[in-house]
Amino acid sequence: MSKITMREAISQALMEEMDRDAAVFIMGEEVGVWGGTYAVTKGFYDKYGPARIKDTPIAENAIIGAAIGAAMVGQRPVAELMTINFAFSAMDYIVNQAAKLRYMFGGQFTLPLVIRAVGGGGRQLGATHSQTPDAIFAHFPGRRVVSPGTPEDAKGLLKTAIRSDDPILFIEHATMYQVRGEVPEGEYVIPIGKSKIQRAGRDLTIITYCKGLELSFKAAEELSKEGIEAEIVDLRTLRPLDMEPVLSSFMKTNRAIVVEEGWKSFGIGSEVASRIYEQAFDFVDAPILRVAQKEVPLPYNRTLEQAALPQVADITAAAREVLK
Amino acid sequence: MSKITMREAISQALMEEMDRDAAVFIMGEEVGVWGGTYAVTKGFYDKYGPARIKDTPIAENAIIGAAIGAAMVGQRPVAELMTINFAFSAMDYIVNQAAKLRYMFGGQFTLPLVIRAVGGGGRQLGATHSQTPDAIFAHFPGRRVVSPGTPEDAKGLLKTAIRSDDPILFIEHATMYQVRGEVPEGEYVIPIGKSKIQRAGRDLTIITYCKGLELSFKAAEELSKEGIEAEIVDLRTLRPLDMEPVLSSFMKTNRAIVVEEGWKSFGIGSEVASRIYEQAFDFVDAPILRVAQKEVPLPYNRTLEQAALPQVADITAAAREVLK
Amino acid sequence: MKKEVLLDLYYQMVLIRRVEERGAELYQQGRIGGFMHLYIGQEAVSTGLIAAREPRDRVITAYRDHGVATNCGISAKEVMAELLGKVTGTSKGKGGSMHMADTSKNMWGGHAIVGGHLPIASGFALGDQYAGNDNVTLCMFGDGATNIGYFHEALNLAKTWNLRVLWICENNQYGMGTAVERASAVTEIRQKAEGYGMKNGQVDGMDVMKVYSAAREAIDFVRKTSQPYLLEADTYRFRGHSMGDPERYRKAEEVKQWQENDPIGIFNKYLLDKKATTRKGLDEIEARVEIEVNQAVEFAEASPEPALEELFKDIYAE
Amino acid sequence: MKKEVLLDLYYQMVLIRRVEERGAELYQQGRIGGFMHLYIGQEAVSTGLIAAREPRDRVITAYRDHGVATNCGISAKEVMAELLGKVTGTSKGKGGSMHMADTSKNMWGGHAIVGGHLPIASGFALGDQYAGNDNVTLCMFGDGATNIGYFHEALNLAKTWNLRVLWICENNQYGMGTAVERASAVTEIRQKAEGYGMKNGQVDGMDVMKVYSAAREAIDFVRKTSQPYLLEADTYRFRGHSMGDPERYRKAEEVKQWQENDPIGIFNKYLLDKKATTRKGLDEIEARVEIEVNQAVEFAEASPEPALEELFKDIYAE
Ligand SMILES: Cc1ncc(C[n+]2csc(CCOP(=O)(O)OP(=O)(O)O)c2C)c(N)n1
Ligand SMILES: Cc1ncc(C[n+]2csc(CCOP(=O)(O)OP(=O)(O)O)c2C)c(N)n1
Ligand SMILES: [Mg+2]
Ligand SMILES: [Mg+2]
Repeated sequence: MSKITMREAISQALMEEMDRDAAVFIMGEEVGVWGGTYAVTKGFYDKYGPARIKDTPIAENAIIGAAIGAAMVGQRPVAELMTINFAFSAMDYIVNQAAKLRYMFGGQFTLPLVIRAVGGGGRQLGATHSQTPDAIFAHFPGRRVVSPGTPEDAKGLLKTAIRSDDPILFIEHATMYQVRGEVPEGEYVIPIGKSKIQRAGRDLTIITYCKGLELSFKAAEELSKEGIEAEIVDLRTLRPLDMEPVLSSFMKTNRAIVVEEGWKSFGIGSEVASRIYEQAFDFVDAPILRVAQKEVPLPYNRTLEQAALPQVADITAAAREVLK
Repeated sequence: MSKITMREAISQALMEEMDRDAAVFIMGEEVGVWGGTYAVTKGFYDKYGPARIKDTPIAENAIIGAAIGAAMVGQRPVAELMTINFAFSAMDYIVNQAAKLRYMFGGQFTLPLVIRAVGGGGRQLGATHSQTPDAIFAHFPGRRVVSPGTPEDAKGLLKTAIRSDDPILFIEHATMYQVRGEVPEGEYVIPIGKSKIQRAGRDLTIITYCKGLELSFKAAEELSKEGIEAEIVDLRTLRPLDMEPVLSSFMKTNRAIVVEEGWKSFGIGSEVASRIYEQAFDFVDAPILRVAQKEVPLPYNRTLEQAALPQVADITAAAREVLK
Repeated sequence: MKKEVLLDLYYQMVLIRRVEERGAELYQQGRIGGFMHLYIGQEAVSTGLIAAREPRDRVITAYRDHGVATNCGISAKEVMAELLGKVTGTSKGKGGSMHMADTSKNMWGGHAIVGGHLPIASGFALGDQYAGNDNVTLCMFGDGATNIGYFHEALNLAKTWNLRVLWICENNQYGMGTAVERASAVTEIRQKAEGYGMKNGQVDGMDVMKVYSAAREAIDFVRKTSQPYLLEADTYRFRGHSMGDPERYRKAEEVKQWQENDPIGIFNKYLLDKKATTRKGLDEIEARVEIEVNQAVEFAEASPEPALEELFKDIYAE
Repeated sequence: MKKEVLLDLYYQMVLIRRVEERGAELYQQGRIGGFMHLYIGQEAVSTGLIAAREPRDRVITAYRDHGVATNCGISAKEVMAELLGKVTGTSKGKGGSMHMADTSKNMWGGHAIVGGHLPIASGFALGDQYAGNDNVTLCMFGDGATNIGYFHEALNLAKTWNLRVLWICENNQYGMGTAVERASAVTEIRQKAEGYGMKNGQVDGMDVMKVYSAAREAIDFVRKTSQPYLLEADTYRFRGHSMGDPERYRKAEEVKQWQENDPIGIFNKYLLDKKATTRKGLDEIEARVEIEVNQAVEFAEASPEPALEELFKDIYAE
């Protein structure tokens, strides 16, 4: 095992898959000469050249639309949305075209497409540039949604995504590129659609993913000092949701909170909580609580923005509450 | 009271508000010369002329974007999306611009905009043209979402929406324009953000809205024959959700199902169920069940399409299940 | 052009017409659901265009796709079966009228989001460019579709990246009920290509021979120069936008005038004038088509509905 | 033009420069967050343009908006306070660098979704047309923004509906790190107007006097004819795209060359040549600006943060 950053993990996954398969190429705004707005593809342009690292016009529909077309005819594009906020400028391609074309034509072709997009708040970018709207993409069948919380998972899941014959939305978090974590030496892949227990515990289950994982780890440490041991289940994939580890953990702890960065209403927590109630009703000892973003557009001012975003203290408070 | 169709109710609301306030105008594809694809604005072009009934190019971003601009400078546009499926082609305007502009600029202006959109499956229009993606719009703060289930509500809520100084997405259902219902004589308005008990009952609570209401009424009748009396709460507004009537009904029945036409995961039902558990945990006697669309893109074939859509029989089955 | 080829073009145009006339009947009887958009009146465009392509050239179009489907070699049987929602249809009954495809024949589908398939067409050409071949993508769309942003992004990308796309705008004078000049800043759609420095041309879309030559030239240009080209074909739909169009937006007279310009009639006359065939020869084609359409309907009716499990198939490959 | 007016233009340009230089320092000190895009190098465009408008004409622009804000009459204090996220800022600290507005001065905001404000600009003009006045909307955007569909839909609507919008493309040669010719089918952005049959022109964006005249003419045209107009201003940003741009995409030499064309330098020389003022007169303006900027920073620093309740305010009017 070696310790690398999330940025390095994603970068390695892209490079390894590009080296492995000539059909893989990258397209998006500033992925080439600039080196990627988050420096994920730094050095790629020099290594692979303009044919495989394609700087695009600012035209999100053309980016995702053309990537869909290229995928339909046999290539394996990795299309990058500079941020997930610009997914709304290409929404039809993400929720209609990518997700439904194969089905509508009776399965005549595959659509091996990865859309990478970085989301998340906390950097004072204002309301239109700070969103974590993952839940809305997970709402639509036909396209998987992956959002890793550790470098190990990011690398293994992205590699699997690139090898998949189906469209996948791969969501990263803007404030996590420097997060470090152990990554196995050599080649490895991680299956999409599997949740994972990232921390063992016995008193309550924290279900989360992506940025929520970072916050939940910190919360778990604090809770541990109080003698509360939280088990953390990382969803990793939002569609399809893998409830198995969630349920087995919950049947042990009987108490749960769901932590996500996005807005609470119609979010990830509502779905996860509903499923727990449906599938493990007799094990519920307390209402499942959801820790999420306040229902406001995110403001620029740092204090206000932080007040709107879920914090470690919100998680510990919710944990204590469900244990009451 | 007089009995009119949903189409007439919506049409009346539009006309009354246009007559009342010269700032109100309508824009959208085929709203004018054609008379509205669903004939809702039939006759409007002749009555009000091209300045107030604006046929637009096929350019959803321009339609909603320009309506936003006109609203910001003091007009009161009612912009029509031919179907809600085309909302994805104007998504940024719906979830970013309309919902956040006022906030981002510290409340300097109002944005009195109504976006009318018709959704729903069941007419064999194929995967991209049959969606009920209401939940994803409700996810975003900053813009209200209304979706009526009766002519009375449609008329009263639409009139309120047009008078509101805030942006509102008003969702209708393509198969409900012929639904008839009693409507009060003369002027009336109905407040946005209020759920309503549409049928009194004692054994279980059915929470639903729009098309789900029609299905739930039928289910309730059948259940009634078995001696089961369902209370039906119509959400009417999806953002903000008014839980008060839901909770008071539930505290009486202790059992609930949520009925919606859209996909189950990350849908309306997950949010409503989660809130009931959070807010009325001690009153829950059985897991709350969700009746919704199967998680597939909707196919053209009628049998398959109907198999994917929620049916009356699914509701009665769920009702019996929660009463077990 | 050889006689057989000419007669085959005629056959194709008549086939489109009769398949759709029958389709319209079945629709009226409630046996076809959803939206159905007839191509009647526009047959010369797709027929001339697709005759000019090589089989390796890809075709993609909008929802008005029955004719494009049969022109690409999809059988009337499969088209009819799809209309009836049968598992033997082009798309296993999952797509319906608006979504017919057979990628083995390089027909990449009808698409129902207006303009939505244009960036995808750029993507086909991108995939071909990446693969190193010189296939051309033929992308058809309506006049109304040129007002949506998708058009702009797709054309800009194609020109900037030297993608081999022939853009064919079927200017049938209306997008639903909206006349071109009520929705578009310019009424000659070809002029829009100027904004991209893109080569362009215009052709009489009622004359299959003219369409064929123009398309041939344009495809050659695209293949050789690796530059996109926008071809505008002026045409007219004789029927409503889709089944159940109140047609309040145009005068019966205007329709009649265009109908006198029937592309089948024009070509019929051309063939007789050129002595490519006789009236009897043309009648034989009509008769052949009638049999084919009857068989297609029989086939479609006899075909099974998709099994219920099909609902959950084809969503993902894995 | 009167001397005072000329000197005021100079003052405005220097004010933009100094406000931003100070802003950059504060950003480097971590006292400003988010993205900040400097206008330095492009001052002549906004200054000349806005000087040519009537106060009733509306202005809307992208995220590179500090200069536009002060040109519209928003005080340096309010700009600085917004940068520091204070309640006294243009947008109560909720918008930040990219979202400054004061609708009472007809400055309708910086907007951060590229091209996203263009349809909104058409909407302003639509609102004014509906109200029956002849206000002109001035909509500014970058070269990169002309490749997104929003541009296309907005321009098409404006031309088709005779909306009074002056479209001003600030062609600063790059959209982030992508040179115009790598992203756009045509490198003269004005050519895109041809696709809409829209009147258009080009102007040297480094020369405030030229911008002023071109804008004046264009605004007159728009107001009188009720037709939109696309004006391309060639310019250059002297700094990175935003704070923290690695600037791998352009050569230091290229930057240097453009910097020799400094719009403030050019105008400075013009004023002296025309004897509109003396070197001392210009120094006085510099000194006045310095005081104003210092006061702005003091004001911003002394201003309170928005109260926590502000988080939930301004979402809805009702
Ligand atoms: C994005 C989008 N907006 C609206 C529609 C509804 N619609 C379907 S066809 C059509 C008219 C298209 O006109 P045109 O492109 O000229 O093609 P034609 O029907 O004339 O062949 C419209 C508005 C749609 N399918 N997609
Ligand atoms: C829809 C959208 N896509 C991408 C971005 C990210 N982005 C911000 S500025 C920018 C470059 C814009 O270039 P240009 O329009 O030339 O303006 P300039 O910065 O040169 O003034 C990009 C790609 C965005 N904000 N919005
Ligand atoms: Mg048309
Ligand atoms: Mg630029």
